[in-house]
Amino acid sequence: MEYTKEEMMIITASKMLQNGEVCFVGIGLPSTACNLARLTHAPEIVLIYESGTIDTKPHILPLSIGDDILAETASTVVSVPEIFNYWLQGGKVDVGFLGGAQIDKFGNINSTVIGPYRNPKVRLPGAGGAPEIASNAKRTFVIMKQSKRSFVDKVDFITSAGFLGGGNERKDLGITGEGPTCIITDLGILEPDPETKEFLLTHIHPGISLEEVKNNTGWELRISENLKTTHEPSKNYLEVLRDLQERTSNSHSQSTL
Amino acid sequence: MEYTKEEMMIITASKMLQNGEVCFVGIGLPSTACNLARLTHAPEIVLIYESGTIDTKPHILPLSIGDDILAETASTVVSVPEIFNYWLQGGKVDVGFLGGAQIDKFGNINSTVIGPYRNPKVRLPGAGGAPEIASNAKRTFVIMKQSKRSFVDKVDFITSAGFLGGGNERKDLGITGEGPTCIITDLGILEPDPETKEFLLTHIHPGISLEEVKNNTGWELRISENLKTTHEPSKNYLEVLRDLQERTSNSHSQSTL
Amino acid sequence: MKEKIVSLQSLIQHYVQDGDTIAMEGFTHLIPFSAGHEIIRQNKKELTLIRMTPDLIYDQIIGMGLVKKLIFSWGGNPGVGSLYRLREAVEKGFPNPLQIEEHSHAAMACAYQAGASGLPFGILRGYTGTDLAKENPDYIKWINCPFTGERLAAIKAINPDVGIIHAQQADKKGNIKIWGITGVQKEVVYASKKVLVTVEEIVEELDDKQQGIVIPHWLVTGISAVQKGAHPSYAMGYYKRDNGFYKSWEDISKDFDRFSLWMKDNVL
Amino acid sequence: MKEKIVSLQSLIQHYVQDGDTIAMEGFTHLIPFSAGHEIIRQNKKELTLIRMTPDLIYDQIIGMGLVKKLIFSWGGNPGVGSLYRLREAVEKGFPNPLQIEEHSHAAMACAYQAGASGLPFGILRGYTGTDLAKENPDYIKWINCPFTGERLAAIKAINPDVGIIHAQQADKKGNIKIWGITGVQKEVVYASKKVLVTVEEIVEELDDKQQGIVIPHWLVTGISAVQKGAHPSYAMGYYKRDNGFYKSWEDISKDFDRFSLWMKDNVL
Repeated sequence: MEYTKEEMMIITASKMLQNGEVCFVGIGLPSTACNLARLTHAPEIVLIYESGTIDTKPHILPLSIGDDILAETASTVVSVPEIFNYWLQGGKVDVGFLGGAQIDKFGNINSTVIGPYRNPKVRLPGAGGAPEIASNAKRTFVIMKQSKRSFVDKVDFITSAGFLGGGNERKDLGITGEGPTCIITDLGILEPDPETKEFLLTHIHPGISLEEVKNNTGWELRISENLKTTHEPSKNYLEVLRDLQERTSNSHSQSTL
Repeated sequence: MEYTKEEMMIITASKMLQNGEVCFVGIGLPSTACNLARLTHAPEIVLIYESGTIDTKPHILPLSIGDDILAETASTVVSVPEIFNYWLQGGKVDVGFLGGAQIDKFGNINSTVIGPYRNPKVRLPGAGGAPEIASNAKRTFVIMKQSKRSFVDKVDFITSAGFLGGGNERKDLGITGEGPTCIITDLGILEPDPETKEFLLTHIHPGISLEEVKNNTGWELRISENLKTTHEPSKNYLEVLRDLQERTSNSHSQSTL
Repeated sequence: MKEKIVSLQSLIQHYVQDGDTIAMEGFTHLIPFSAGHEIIRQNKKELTLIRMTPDLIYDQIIGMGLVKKLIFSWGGNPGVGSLYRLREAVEKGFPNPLQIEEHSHAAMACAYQAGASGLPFGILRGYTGTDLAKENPDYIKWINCPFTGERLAAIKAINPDVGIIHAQQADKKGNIKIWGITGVQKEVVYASKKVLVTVEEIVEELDDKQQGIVIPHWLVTGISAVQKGAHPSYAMGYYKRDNGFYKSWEDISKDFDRFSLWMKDNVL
Repeated sequence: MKEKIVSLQSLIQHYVQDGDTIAMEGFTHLIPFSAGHEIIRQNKKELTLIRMTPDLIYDQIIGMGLVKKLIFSWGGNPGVGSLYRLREAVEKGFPNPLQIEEHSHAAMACAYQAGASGLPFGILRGYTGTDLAKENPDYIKWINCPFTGERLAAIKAINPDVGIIHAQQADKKGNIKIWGITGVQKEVVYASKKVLVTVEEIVEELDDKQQGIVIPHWLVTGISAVQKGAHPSYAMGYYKRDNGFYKSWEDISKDFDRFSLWMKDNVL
């Protein structure tokens, strides 16, 4: 079956999630990947959104982090302080799933500004839940489309800490979560070198050339000696994903005004 | 109508409360006085118990701070951290109403031990909500039976701060609440001297002699130059109080075992 | 005012002043749009606005030039993209320069909680290694745990002059009931000096079958009944989120002239 | 164990060890008496017990000589008087010496909250001028607000090995529903390494009409259905507090021999 690069990215990301894991979900691509996992191989995955909706099972994707569909299908809804204090900071989250505008070779994420903070060229939405997801979830996955503009040597602004300057810096500063264990892109998967914590290409998606990956990375990307090719998405995953997106798109295009 | 000293104490205490005030209520005598106020001149008084029951209107007195009757008749029930953080520490309580085992001439209360803390002669129940009621309610009333043993020059242990060593010590330490504004006893009312903060006798109950008050006070009690005699309790207050206590006693004597 | 339940016009006129620090909360759900529109109509100026997610309502108030400072933790159109009026104010100082005070969600929730708890600050395990902490030492500092020595972030408390929320119901006495996603509304109510509430309806008795929170009447300064007062956000049990409108805001807000026209036609 | 819902005997046998630090919470309401009795029957020893209000259940466990340390904030028989077994342990070291770690309610709630929040301490405006603070510097210290300089109390977090609560309902998956006074149960669940729950009944679907809290199943280590598992405390919606029994405890507990006999007849 034919598929797009975005579909490949979302499906690959969804497969990283295990059944039963407690997952703190960002809106957009992370939410799509997490719900796809729930609708395929991980029916018992627990999805938590920062609006306080716990173990939610939406049949369409939420547009915002607090859509009615999330509250209606949740096991329980708690306050925002509670979700951040008792769940995230309290160590109850296995996987944090993040996106971002920029990421650097040590997995630091920028979702705040392009250009200087006090005089920004582009003002992005900002931190939201990301900094503490990135530091307090047991581990984090990042899903982002790869490009020279977004995969940079050094982010303009560290909104969410990855491995900071690399090596043991993150751990030495006392950050509890393990940090970003992989970056899933439309071209492949990047994982940190165990020593330097610099992200290397460890998987490449079928039909993508190394050249293309390198041309879409803003730093001198190193390739794992053990580079693998990602599995193609199955018909089942593609169909479930497309159904989900179609249902979602139909629902979101209606204004109730 | 005839009345006991305890009835005089409770009725006098109840009259200190104003309609509409938000009152954080201790169990025992404070609870009796507060509910009597609610059933007489202060129908809109808001009673809060540390179990998290807000604006509760029990028709019998609770035996414990968290009896079912409190939850059933509350406007809303919140968690214990919330009652202490958002209500008491958050400055939402007008009056804290306390009892205790010992009180001294500066209104410091002991409900912890008689004798040394590490080697107590009598181990009392301890602090409960009292220390923060005493420090964070806008003002506090104390209700206690007067005796040489309980009204002492210096408490064995400061469980709840009154005016500490007197003068401005309480204020200088940054305690926010005004402190104990009166002690209502079975013999009269004591109020602090505006400067020294030593408690003086300002009201004496009808039929009580100054001699009796002094003999039941463990420090050299000073008498206000402006000493007044408290009003006798009216028939209505006595009847409402006795009805309340009778309903309560009938209810508490039944075991459901 | 003696009456607690008043018209929206009267509510904003009596309790909101030029120069106030105002938190209008509602985490995606129950955003007090109608109250915000009334603030625009009454041309309340020089405001400091506080909201975790400024959303369209703050984009509108900012675009109308009424805001001097914004305290927030995520300033986008959720799932859609930018808030262009907010962006132009920050990037170009148009129509006014906008000061910002910026948090993460966890830190801002912590700041509200501290405010509600009568504490001058809250503690957070977070922010370590981030530039938000480096850039904003006025409200993000570091303390050491006196037991373990661990370094933790200290976040300055938030205590607004006026807290404004939208709820499903009020009873005639002024008790408020909110259900569904309740966000930080409880904290805003406890942290604010004045509390204004718009509600979908005034009822004889609050719905006690819905899992939610009750705000006792004596914490509430004033109430106004405003049907659909949260639209295009939503009120669970009353109407759904208007995701179509959220998407259409992208085009409306991008261009200032189109934005101004839309405001004139729909709000003023 | 694979099964989450097990017998009470099995629940305590598998998840409670000699020497454990155990918090059995329930603020007057829903006190886990049956679980406590099973701990006594299984003769679990050298325990550190944590509870804001030790109540009759801890008086019993202490009287049976199973406790080496008690962490608490109010140790009486509410509205009645003393806990004589607790008093004898503290005053006379009988049947064992008992170490105590003592808080105010506000401070202990703060310590649980810190534990639930993954923080090493919590902050409190309180304790100023009191002897509790002076006597207990191991878990009450002072810090200065980095913004205002104000001196505040810092309370060491509580994170029990085992948290035990009683609730009205569990569903078959293990989700828990509690309503009425919920005290610090939520905090204990989040702060504890293992979470044991006894419930009045296992239901097909949790009652969603009662205002209360839901504890998701994956936070719960093990569950046991025990009817009247909170008696003489109460379970709202199931049975009332047995105030008569609380009063009669005064005479039972005063004398060690009478206490021992009562335990033999009613618990062992």
